[in-house]
Amino acid sequence: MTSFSMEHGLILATIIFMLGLIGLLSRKNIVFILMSVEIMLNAAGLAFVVAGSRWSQPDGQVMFIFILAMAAAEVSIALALIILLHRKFKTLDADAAHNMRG
Amino acid sequence: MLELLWMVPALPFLGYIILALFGGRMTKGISAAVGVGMLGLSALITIVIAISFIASPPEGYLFLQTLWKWVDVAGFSPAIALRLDPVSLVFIFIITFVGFLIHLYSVQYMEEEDSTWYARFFAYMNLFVGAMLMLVLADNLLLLYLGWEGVGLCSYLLIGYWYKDPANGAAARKAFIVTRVGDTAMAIGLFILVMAFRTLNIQEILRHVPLVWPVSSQAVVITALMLLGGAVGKSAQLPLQTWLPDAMAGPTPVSALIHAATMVTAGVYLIARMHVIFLQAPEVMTIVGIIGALTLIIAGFSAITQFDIKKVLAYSTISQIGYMFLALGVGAWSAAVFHFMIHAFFKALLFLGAGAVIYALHHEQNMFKMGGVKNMLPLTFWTFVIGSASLAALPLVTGGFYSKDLILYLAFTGEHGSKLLYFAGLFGALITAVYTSRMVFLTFYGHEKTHLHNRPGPVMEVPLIILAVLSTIGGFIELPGTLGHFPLFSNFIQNILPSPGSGEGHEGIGTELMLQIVAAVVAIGGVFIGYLLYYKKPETVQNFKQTPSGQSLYKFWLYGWGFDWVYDTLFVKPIDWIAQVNKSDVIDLIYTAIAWLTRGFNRMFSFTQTGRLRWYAMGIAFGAIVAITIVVFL
Amino acid sequence: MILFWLIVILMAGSFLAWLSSRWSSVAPKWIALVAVLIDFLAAASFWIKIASFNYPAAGNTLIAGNKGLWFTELNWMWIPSFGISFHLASDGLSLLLVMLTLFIGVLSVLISWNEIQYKVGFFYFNLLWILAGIIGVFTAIDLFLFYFFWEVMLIPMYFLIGIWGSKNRIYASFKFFIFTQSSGLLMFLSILGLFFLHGKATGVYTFDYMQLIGTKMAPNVAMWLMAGFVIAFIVKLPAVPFHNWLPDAHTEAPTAGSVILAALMLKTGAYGLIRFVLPLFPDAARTFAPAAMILGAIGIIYGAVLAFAQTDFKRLVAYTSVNHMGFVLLGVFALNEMALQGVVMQMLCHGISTGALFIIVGALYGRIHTRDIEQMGGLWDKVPRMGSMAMVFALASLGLPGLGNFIAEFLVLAGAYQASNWTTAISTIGLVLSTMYSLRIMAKVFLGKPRKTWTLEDLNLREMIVMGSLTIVILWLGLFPNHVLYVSRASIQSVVNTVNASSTAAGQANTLLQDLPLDKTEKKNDDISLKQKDRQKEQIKIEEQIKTEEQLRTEQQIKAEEPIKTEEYMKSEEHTKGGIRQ
Amino acid sequence: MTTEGLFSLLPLFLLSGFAVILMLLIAIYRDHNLTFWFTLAGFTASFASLFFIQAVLPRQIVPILIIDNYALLYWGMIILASSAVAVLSYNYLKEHEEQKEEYYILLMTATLGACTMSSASHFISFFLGLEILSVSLYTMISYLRDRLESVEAGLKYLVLAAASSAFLLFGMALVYASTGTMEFARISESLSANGVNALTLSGFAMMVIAVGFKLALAPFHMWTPDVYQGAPAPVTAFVATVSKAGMFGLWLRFFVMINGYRYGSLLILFTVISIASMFTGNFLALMQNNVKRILAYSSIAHLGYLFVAFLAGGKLAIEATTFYLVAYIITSLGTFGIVTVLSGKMRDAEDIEDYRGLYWRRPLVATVFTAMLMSLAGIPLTAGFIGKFYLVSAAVNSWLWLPVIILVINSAISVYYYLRIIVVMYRRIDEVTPAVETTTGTLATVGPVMQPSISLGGGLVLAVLTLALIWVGVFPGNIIQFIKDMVSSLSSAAMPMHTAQKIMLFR
Repeated sequence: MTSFSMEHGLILATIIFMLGLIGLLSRKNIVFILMSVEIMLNAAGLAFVVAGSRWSQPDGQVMFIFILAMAAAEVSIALALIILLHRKFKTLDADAAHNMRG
Repeated sequence: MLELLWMVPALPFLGYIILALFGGRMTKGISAAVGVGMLGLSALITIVIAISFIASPPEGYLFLQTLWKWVDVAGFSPAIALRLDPVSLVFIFIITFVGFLIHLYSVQYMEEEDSTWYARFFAYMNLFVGAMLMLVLADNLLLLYLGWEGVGLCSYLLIGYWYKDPANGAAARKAFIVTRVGDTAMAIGLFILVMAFRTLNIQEILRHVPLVWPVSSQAVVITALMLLGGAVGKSAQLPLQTWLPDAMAGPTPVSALIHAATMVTAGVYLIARMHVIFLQAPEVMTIVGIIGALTLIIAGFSAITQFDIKKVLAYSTISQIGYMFLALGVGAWSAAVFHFMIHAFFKALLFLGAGAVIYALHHEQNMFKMGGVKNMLPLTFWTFVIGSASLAALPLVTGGFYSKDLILYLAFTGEHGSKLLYFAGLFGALITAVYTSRMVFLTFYGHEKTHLHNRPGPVMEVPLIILAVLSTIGGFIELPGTLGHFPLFSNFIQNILPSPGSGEGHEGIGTELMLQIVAAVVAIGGVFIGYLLYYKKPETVQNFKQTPSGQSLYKFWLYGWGFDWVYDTLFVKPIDWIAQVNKSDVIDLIYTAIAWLTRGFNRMFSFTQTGRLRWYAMGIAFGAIVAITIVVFL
Repeated sequence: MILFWLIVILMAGSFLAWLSSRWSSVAPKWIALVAVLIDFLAAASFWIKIASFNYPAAGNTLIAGNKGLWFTELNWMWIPSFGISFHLASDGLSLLLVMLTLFIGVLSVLISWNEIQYKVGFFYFNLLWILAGIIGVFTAIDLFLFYFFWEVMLIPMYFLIGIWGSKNRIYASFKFFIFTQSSGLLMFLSILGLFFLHGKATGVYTFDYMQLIGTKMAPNVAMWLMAGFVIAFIVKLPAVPFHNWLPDAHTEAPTAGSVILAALMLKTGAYGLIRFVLPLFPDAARTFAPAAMILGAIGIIYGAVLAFAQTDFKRLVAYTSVNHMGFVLLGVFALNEMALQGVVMQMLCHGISTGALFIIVGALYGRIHTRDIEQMGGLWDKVPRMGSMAMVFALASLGLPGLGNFIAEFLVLAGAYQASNWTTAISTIGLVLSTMYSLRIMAKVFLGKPRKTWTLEDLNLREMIVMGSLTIVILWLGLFPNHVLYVSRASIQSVVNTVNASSTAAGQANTLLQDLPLDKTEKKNDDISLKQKDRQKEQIKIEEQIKTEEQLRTEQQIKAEEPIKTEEYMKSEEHTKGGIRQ
Repeated sequence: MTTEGLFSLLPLFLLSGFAVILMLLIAIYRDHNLTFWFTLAGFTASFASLFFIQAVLPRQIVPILIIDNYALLYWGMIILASSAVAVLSYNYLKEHEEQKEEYYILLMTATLGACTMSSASHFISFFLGLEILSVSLYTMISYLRDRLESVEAGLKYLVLAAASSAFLLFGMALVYASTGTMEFARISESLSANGVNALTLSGFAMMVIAVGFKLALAPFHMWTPDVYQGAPAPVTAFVATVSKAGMFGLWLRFFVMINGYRYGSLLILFTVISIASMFTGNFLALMQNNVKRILAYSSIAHLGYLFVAFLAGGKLAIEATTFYLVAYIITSLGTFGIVTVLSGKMRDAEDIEDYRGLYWRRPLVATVFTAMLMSLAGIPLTAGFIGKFYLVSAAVNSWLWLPVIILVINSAISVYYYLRIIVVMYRRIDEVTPAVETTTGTLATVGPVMQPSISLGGGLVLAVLTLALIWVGVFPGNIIQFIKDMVSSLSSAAMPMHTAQKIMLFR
């Protein structure tokens, strides 16, 4: 089994992070936007795991669990808000809600 | 008795204060009593002082009276202090005495005004006399400057006395502003003196100047030029003479008092006073002489063409002061002062006489609409003729002859004199005689064109008589060598002003006699020309006036050689134009631009606040890129 | 202590006036009047007691820790961690300006008597606050405290313009506020820079003026720090090209506001230049002086030309301030005693004369409800008293001798001429221009043909009292300027000495105060040197006389002052210990 | 962990404990009054405990939290501000929502999050504190479910905050990857020992994104006006004060502990951010007509000012920024408090026209608002003036003229929009009201503003804040000294900015 270096891991995490970011910027649907954010969070989690493995510490994985927990909390609230959004604006288009500007 | 000196200026000021504060509630009688009374008292005190001064002259012919310390800064400490010496004595005598006569005259002349206006008139007149007295009594130039500006102010107030007519206001403003131009130059002169001597005390300056400043050094020349600037402005000499003809907008007694007898001679006084500076700067002396000569000729020509009797007298005043300047230019200090005195008499007389005519003819000032006044107002006529004779310097019997002759003689023979100036003066004398006779013939002879409206009463006539007497006998206190050599006046003055160093010794009495004869011939000839052109054959002039060149020459002279036009184009209009263009202040545009720019930024930034979620996320992404770039690559 | 009470009485009066407006619309006026009058009388009696020619010895140099200059002083700790103290003191210069403030204060209460009908209580609240702030500015000698008061006086002024002003008041008040506020911030930066510079050099971190004097700094640093101060002060002054707030603010403010702006607020700029810029940055000030004098000359001429063009009466008068304040700038940077004394006179006289003109404008506006001079004309007929008053102050503003402004302008110009003759000569042209606009006022408003038939009453008794007292003061200043000049002399001399001391220290020959070297031949002449010696002897004699007189006086003063001083000193010590809780 | 260590966590225990109690209470008996008083009791107890634990400080709760005087000061600030928000919310909610009670739980947890942040000394506590705060805030912001804006604001905040958290986590991961530790103190050691590399720096930069987001610094500021406007007024006050205080307290500690002043590039980054924030905030506020948005923009600018002093480094910077934060919290609570007490049932008092002639109708409220705005503008007699003085002092002391000059320029610009509000308040009522321009057309029921009577509690809070404002403005000596003492635990560790970097930066 070829071991992979930390750099490779971080590059992978970065790529996933970028994917999430691009998704965030390019998707209109609010659900997809949320998913993109989740991807970014997971990319960060991956980076933690990689870093932890470099130092042979459990800290990275511990951190990943915290991230998961937090993401879950966030998503639950987000879904509630999305329902409200849908009720008020009759759409899931994130850009539809732009009453406040200027 | 000399201690009473302070009362001489104080009384007119007191009169002014009373009239200014309570004039509105006084009857005309009380106003007149205050106005005339204060001046009468002042004149009386002056006479008392004069007698005691002449009887027992103080040491060095100089009496000083310090009232209080005025300013005291950094070693510069002028006081409110009066200084009496022969020159100022002559001046205060003329000012109070002639002033008193003119006040008296005004009591009737101004009676048509209602009581507040009447009180205002006397208030201003009193204030004027007070200021003029301060001017001539000042022991330092700062106080002199106070009087100097004070008379300028009163002149402004009195020219614009009938303020409802904007033209009068314009004339008044012109007088003030044009003289202020000169005053500004004078102020610079004072700054130089302050810097150099830390004092403006006249005595000190006169003592120090020759010791500190060598002849013709840059400082003394500039100082002299600056003082000359002031003098030229106040005395209506070239090139600042334009205000005086317009100043005739004021009531006639004002013209008599201010624009003939007293204020306009302030320049003469100043130069005579500061003669040491001018002696250190012979170049400037020459300039003074040239200015005098040019002015007297230019003004003389203008006088010939005027149709308003007061304007004739105005130009004549300019011209006569030109003589005084000429005298100053050749160092004939006492002659200048002498001519000032005689001129004060006869010019006041002429103005008052003209005023009487104007008063009688219901404010008609155009000579071409007069005529035949001789029979209507015989007393006015005779006094006027006496005054005119003095102005034209008819030989032997008139004061004007003696004073003008003295100037011409000294111009010819004096060590600073020059033949050129002499001939200019002589030519001027000819013109003077011409316009004087023209004025007399047009006004008094011929047939009646306007009917008699009012008749001057005794309060107007008495001053005329007194002045007529004075302008005749005034000349006899200074008789030339050919006529008994009785230089009483010069001797008195020369206690304080140096003698011109005339060539009495080496030129001999023959020259003097010859010059006198020439002068006499010229004067009489001038009168004769006037008689021919304006009485005998007026059509000659009329015909000449019809020709195109005659027409333009006439206009040219009538409007005072176009000086007004030049100043208008060079100064007044550009300033006006700049002021109008810049009325709302170009610099404000800078700040408006800044405000506009800021608002622009606001709009630009507002544009980024789209309210769209993804755009905001884009902002964060952008920020991330920037941040990482900065951190990694810098 | 008196300085403290002056401020406290005004502040107390302001709150009382505000509160009393709940019950009565007349009470605020009387409360304000009484408060300002008490202050005025207190200050006047203080002047009579101390300054009746009992001034401290002349020739002091402002050296760190030198207390000899102050008539009265109080020093309480305020924010100890920054070395900030509540330090008020008054020398002759401050005293004069405080007197002016209170005099104008009394008048501005009087002139607002009927003009202000809207929210009277709040109006007088603001008015008294402004006065308190201005007195603070004139007496604070802790730089932080100075800045504090500098800002404090802004806000109420802003309200005064913004609430009781005329049509375009919002714009004007904004402009006023932003100009002065932003320039003030620059000064604040400079104060801080100075604070740290001094602190790092000496280890003593303090904002105290007396200690900051003489701080050593590199020339370019000094220049930058000075620039902060100078900008703040010449915006306030105002000098071209920072004058644009002035015409708007003056025009739109209510009469009392315009009067206070012109008569007092502008003076704070001039005061700042004399009090702070010159002693704190003597070398930089000397370097900057020629440029500043040119700015002054520009202001004189530019202001006059603009004033000449205006058709709004109030705006016209406003621009005359630009013209007059040009003289101040010119005089301050002439850096000699004569010019600076002239500046002091100019500050007082401009306060009086321009204030008076604004009062006339206000009175006229109250009667005919227009300020357009094209619609006026020939009003003298109907309101001779107002006309003659206007005449007096128009003449004052053109610098007629006999009125105070003449002395001021003459001294400024004569002094400035010694420093720079060409700049001064050009400035002198301003005299002609000021004549033009002053006479234009009279011609357009009071003289000439009436263009409309207005029905209006002449000045009433209250207004005549106001105008009469102003007239008396301007005449008094014109005829007895020494009463004022003696008071400010010691302060001005010490400023001049400070500036010059540093110049000699820098090894530069000071040619400013010597006799004019117009002629190089001068020195060769033997007679002259003899003569000069004579004069010098005379001078020395006079100086000796003065000195002995002064010694007598100071001795008397010391005797009189000693108990007070020790008492105050002890108090200040107590306060140092206990913060400023008392 | 010793008993003393546990004891020193008492305030946090109390906060979380009361949150649980509140939850239970609501389950048992739903009553607004009761909940409110319990909340207040919780805050009071927590605040009171601060005085007791002081004796056992400083204390490191291995290795996650550090509790020292500095943390105590921030806790105090946060808890006081939260109680003020609670009082303000009470009346506000009374008119609005049926389900009022849960709000207080969220307030409690959010406060807990902020407190945790300001005593964090480890990435874990950093992250957890931040998320406790954020998740609570999502709900609080969109608490008024019926309001369109509230939902919109909540959603925006949620998505953007989550994204910024992702950046933060990624950054932390990078730092962890290169240093091998997540403890602040050990990160510093590792950096000193091994030097810094691009990986670490980009990690820091990514963390800065999250910090900038929370503190509303440009260019991460765009959510601010929308959230401020959309959130209920008291929540806006909370977002403006507590969440920023917590984040700033954390970041200041982190930066000082890792000795970030060593790294010129980070300083350049903060200079850019600070300058951008000042300009963005002020320019945006300039012509704005919505008071809440004006205040939002103004807060962006103020944080920019704060970072000018932050840049200076050293003891003075810590004191100055902390002092400024105190002044800023007082002022912000005051301004939003006024908006809160003036708000009616339908909408908040946010349109500038609502304030027209306020002085003549409600002189006291207007005076207080004026004082608050003056403080924001940095005019003497107010805390804001002393605060700004302190900031500029710190910056000038480090000779940072460029940012300082920009600060001054911005102060001048900012005066304009503060004055605009003041002008409107003092408009004479006798004037004809000009045509009203509304910012948000859909809302506009603009007219003479609603004039609810001001509640006792709200009035009390405002009075206290005003007194504090003036007191700090006039007699700042004691407070300055107090802050000096309290932050000494951190400031003794602080190193002034490196001279070489200063030269690189600003010469």
